[in-house]
Amino acid sequence: MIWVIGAVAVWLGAWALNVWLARGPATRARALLVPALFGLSLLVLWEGIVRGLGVPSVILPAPSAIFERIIVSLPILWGDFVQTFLKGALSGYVLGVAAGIAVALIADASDFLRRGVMPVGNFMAALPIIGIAPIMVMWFGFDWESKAAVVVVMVFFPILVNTVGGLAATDRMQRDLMRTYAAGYLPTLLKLRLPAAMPFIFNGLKIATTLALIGAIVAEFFGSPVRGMGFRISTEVGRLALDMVWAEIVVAALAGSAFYGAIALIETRVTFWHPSQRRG
Amino acid sequence: MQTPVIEARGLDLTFQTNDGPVQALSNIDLSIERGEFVSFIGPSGCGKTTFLRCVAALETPTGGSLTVNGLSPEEARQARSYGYVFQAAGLYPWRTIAGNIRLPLEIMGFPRAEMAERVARVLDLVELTGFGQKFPWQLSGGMQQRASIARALAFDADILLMDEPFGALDEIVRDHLNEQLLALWARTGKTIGFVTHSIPEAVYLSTKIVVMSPRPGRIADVIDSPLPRERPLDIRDTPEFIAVAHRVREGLRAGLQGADAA
Amino acid sequence: MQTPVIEARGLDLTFQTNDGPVQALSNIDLSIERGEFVSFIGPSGCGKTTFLRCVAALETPTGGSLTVNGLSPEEARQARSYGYVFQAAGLYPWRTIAGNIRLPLEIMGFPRAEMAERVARVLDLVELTGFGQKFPWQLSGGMQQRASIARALAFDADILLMDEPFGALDEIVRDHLNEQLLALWARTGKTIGFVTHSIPEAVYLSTKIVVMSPRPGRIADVIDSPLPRERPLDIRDTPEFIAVAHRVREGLRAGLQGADAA
Amino acid sequence: QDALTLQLKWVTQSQFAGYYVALEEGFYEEENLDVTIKPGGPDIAPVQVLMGGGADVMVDWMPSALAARENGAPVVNIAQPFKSSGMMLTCLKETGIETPEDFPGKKLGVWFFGNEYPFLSWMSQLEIPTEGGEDGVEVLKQAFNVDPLLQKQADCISTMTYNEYWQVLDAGIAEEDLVTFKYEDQGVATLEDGLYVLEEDLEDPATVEKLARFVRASMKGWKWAEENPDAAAEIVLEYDETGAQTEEHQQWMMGEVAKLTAGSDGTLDEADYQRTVDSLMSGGSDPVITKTPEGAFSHVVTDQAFGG
Amino acid sequence: MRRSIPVLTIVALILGLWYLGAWGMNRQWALDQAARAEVTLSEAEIFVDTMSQDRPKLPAPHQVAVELWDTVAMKSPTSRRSLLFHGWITLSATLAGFAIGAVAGMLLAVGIVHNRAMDMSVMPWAIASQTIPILAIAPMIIVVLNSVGVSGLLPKALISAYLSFFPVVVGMVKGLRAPDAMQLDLLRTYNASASQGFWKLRLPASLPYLFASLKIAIAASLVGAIVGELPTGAVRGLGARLLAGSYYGQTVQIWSALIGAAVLAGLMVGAIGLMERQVLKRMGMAR
Ligand SMILES: Nc1ncnc2c1ncn2[C@@H]1O[C@H](COP(=O)(O)OP(=O)(O)OP(=O)(O)O)[C@@H](O)[C@H]1O
Ligand SMILES: Nc1ncnc2c1ncn2[C@@H]1O[C@H](COP(=O)(O)OP(=O)(O)OP(=O)(O)O)[C@@H](O)[C@H]1O
Ligand SMILES: Cc1ncc(C[n+]2csc(CCO)c2C)c(N)n1
Ligand SMILES: [Mg+2]
Ligand SMILES: [Mg+2]
Repeated sequence: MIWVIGAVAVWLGAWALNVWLARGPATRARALLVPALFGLSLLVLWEGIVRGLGVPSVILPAPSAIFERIIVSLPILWGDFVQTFLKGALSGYVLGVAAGIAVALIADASDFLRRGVMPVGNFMAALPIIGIAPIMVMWFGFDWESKAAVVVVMVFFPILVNTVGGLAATDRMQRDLMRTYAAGYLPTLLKLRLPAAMPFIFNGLKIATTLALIGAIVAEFFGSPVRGMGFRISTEVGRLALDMVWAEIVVAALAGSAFYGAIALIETRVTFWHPSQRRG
Repeated sequence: MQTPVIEARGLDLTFQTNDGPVQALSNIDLSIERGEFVSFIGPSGCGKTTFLRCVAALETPTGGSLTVNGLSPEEARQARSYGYVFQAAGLYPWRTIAGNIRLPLEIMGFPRAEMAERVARVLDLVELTGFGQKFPWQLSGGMQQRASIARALAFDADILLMDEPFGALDEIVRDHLNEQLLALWARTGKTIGFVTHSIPEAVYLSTKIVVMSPRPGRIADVIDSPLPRERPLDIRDTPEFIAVAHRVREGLRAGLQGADAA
Repeated sequence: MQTPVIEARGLDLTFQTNDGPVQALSNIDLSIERGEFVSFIGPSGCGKTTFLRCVAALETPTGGSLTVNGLSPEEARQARSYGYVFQAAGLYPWRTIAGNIRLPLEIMGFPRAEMAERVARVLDLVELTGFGQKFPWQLSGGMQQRASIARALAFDADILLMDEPFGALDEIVRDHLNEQLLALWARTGKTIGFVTHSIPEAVYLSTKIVVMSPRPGRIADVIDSPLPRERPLDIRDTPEFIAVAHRVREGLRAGLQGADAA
Repeated sequence: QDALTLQLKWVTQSQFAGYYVALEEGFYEEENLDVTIKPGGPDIAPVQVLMGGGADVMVDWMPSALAARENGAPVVNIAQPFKSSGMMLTCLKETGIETPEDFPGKKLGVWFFGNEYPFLSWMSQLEIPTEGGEDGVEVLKQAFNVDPLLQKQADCISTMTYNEYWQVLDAGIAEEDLVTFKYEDQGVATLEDGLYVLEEDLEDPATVEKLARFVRASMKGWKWAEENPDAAAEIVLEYDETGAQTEEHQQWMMGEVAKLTAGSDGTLDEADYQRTVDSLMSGGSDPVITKTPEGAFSHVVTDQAFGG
Repeated sequence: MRRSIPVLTIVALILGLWYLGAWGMNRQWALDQAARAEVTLSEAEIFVDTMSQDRPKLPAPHQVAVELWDTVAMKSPTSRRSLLFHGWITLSATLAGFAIGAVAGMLLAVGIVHNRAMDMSVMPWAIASQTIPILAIAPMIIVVLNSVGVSGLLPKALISAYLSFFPVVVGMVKGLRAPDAMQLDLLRTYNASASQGFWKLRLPASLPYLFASLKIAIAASLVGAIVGELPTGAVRGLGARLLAGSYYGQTVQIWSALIGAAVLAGLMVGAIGLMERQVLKRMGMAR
């Protein structure tokens, strides 16, 4: 019990510290320190609860055990990361984003196509990964290509919806200006509608980063070579090596956050003019 | 005799809104010849903007006929006959001031070197030299308005449609821009449609003044200016000038009373 | 003697932009007493808007001191001392005109019946009766501007800050609103800060005229008006009026030359 | 009535007919038990459910149960309804595989999730590396079905005599076009479906007594199923909530499963146990379990159940 | 009628491609089987075979249609063999999860926009939470929830909420920050409280973003509900159908469940779109 109480106390203390820190000037150091502190306090809470309540490690291992596992399994983790993230998720992400934007542009180009494509796009949204993953494995084989295909299907819809929404997000005067120039479809697209759509598109891109990773990992549950983060997770759950499972989850969380962060960084560069970026 | 550049016959426009139709223009007859400088003046909400938008094919009339250069407004738009200055600046926030002015040049495919040269020239014309690299939200209201004027002047359209371009400007800059605009007009022979609320400005600039009256927008008076084309600033103290100004003011009054009576 | 409502001492404001700092205000000294009507006039970009924003605590000065009612601008803002009319109308597109005017009343918790009554009254004041149920984009530019004035008048703030409220209006509506504003001012004893580009308007309305000069924004002249508080429209033809207007024009000229020399 | 929850290792199918029969025919009720059967699935680790308190008894394979035990989950075998193993490797004849010596260089589909242990220990006994390469085999993590074989993505796949093998045949591949390696025949068979509980449960005589009644009723169900395979399959079908199983398949499965349960009265044969442990420990450099398990099975329940 | 022509055209196009795909993908099996039986097939025979295999790599559309007809129209909706029955199970978990997820997402977004400490500390972790492969820990969640007595609809709904809250957070944060400086300044001059700023400015301004996100969220929520069905024993619902289809290589059954899920998603996304149009119209923002 003492563990639990202590951990909760540490967590509350860290939160108070964060509130205080967040009031100060927004420096880069603080922007890193605050979430780190929050995360660290969560870990303490977790460790405290696991120890305090004697949770069996086959249900939930303690952070310290997970950390140990990470240290001794670095080569395996790296190999899995390459297989799942670099090969499966990234390539699928790129293809899916390209497809989503392309279809959005097609849908946008004519009213006829928009009415036809959007309902079909909505359909695609819900092709549940559990349904498509086995099919993709059947079509594209056991290796990363089938995972990339699953990722393509998963990221397609968020990109489509946001791009279509964004392309419509210009105001009347902005469009009228283009009309007075008798600007054709392409110039209007490139110089008005795509820039105006960027805040929306980046919304989709950010949501898609996490979907891509989940998609690549989960798709491996449905057939894979004997490496990859999803393979490891499903196998080690079966072996009750929960520390290894969580080690992979940690890698996934780090990779996913870095991926998201990279996209968010590009976003601040590209949509610097949007009010949401202009004020801190 | 040459055909009019802009010719409206019995033009009508009714907007459908959530609480019933609004008649913005009613039975407008107007001819504008090539090279004329026409000012539109009238109370707020009388349909000046709407008429300009019809000419630029941004709004579709619900009745009557309208031709531009003998073509339909839509065809004229496709032929890039217009430069349009909107009532609000409407700069694209993701482009710098120079980038905003460059926009029509890029679309119309001007060569790169000429673009830079033109941007510099019009920035100078509206006294914004040095602000080319700023973003719109870093400029004062009047500066944004000037940037949008520069944008419309950057490419040489035959017809310039300007919706209260100088509304947000101080007297001195305004005098300066008035002179510049007159010089540009004299030099290029453009046809200019110009919305203003300032009677002196309308009289000083125009060869023809269209006085409008509200609800529904009608033409109350069309005044052909007797002033010479050459107009120094101090022409504003001549009796001819004052007489025209007086007639405009009378037209506005009459229009208002007519509307109230109706 | 009572303390000034607004008091600036050595006020400085520098914006940091992507291509270097821009000094918008430099060493501004100004006192405004309770019940004064102060106009700010000066060339585009000279810092009028910026000064008003500092008073309303929308911008933080980088130097000097500024007090409002003896408090910091921030404290005065929290006491809801201001009604502010922005240079652009800035209506919320998802609210009708009446809804936009009701906004401050909702926020300040007026009773429902009073809200409706006030909305009707100010709509009438700016001659927009009947447009309450329209959305902003269904109104002309001038009508939007009037709606935003109505919004600022709907609640009775001690201090009214108005940034070119009548820029987009025709002479007649403008004269009408000028009279209305003076009547309101006389009746309520509000303190009013008013940005305009029209010299006659500034002279007609103000007890004090602040002439500003650009780059960096400085005060070129402060003119206390000798005109009586009671001002019929034809006061504009009196020699006193013309003399003040002349002095303002001179101040503007001098400020511009000073800036060009610098 | 005493409540008791049974966690299955896999979805509702004739593989678990005995339990469903006992439930449907009232054998549990006769023993004054109120039994809930929870179907499993590809993501359900029965041990986890047991540890989390979601079930009282689980059906699991011995290799994964022993591995779990070594990982700190104190599970104990209390009964062993399955006498022999139904696992095998099925290859297409056209791949040219005839004996295990032909495996190197081939792609083999294997079930993971704790079911890979028998395969791994077989390969290590054959001294064939499983990391691919010239003289190793390339292992694929096989999902649920037999598609990899039909689509020729793998040369051999894992099958159960009672389930996947039937699917291969049902898909239209004749028995002569296949080569099969039964784990039993290769001498690497490990014990399959057994009943397991947590160690601490056996310390309480009342619980042991309850478990004894449960095992007794379950075995009665199994024997009933062996004798009435078609009726048993019908019962299973009735309990299948997905509505996806077919009568034909379940009847066939029941027939095959009956061959595996034949010869077991529920009591664990210690020789079989020893064979399983030896096989798992003989894994060369990477054995499945490293220490001889202690107390991994107990006869107290079956002794009490069958009056031993 | 006029509105359905484009949809029908696109659907016809897809069906055409689908048939083509079925023919291409199922060929190999037809040839293999012929070779095993030592017969040779004409192209026409091959074509017929590819359209009617029992376990096709890609079932032909009419096979799926027949299966759908059998399981939707020909079975009573209360039967376990009815797709409607399973669809309903999934739908209820989806809606419950979507409600939880959307509300949680909005609350989180509000917290993030209004509280700097929340913004700085929670947002990175909300992102990280989405990189955890839910299917991997779903069984553990279910086990843990089960052990504290939570079972039935709720565990599935929680998993579906977990997947759906994130798009809502991202979109809503963006939308709540979309008002421009002047709109915010106006409220400052009124000294509006944070909650007034939220209700009167930020919320209305965020609605276009919110609706785009809700569409994604409800789709994600359906995926979540289906994922959640697996570790609950996968006995009922579209997920169970999918999985059961997978176990036994019943591609036709997989595809009909897939189509069922897609139709469900299409309907739900469409419903949100309808709501969006209504709301934006009342706000004068519809075009
Ligand atoms: N947010 C900002 N960032 C950078 N510079 C700014 C910003 N706002 C204003 N400025 C600069 O400050 C100076 C003064 O601007 P301000 O808006 O106060 O002028 P103004 O007197 O109101 O002009 P106008 O009559 O045209 O509205 C200008 O040079 C402008 O470019
Ligand atoms: N999109 C629209 N929908 C409905 N009504 C509109 C729309 N645009 C303008 N109106 C109405 O048409 C009338 C004329 O508007 P217009 O903008 O042409 O006036 P204006 O003469 O330009 O006025 P101002 O000088 O104030 O800009 C007004 O009553 C306005 O409410
Ligand atoms: C992902 C996956 N993991 C394991 C098995 C193995 N398995 C567990 S119980 C059982 C008997 C049912 O046929 C089998 C084969 C599988 N099939 N799929
Ligand atoms: Mg107008
Ligand atoms: Mg200004």
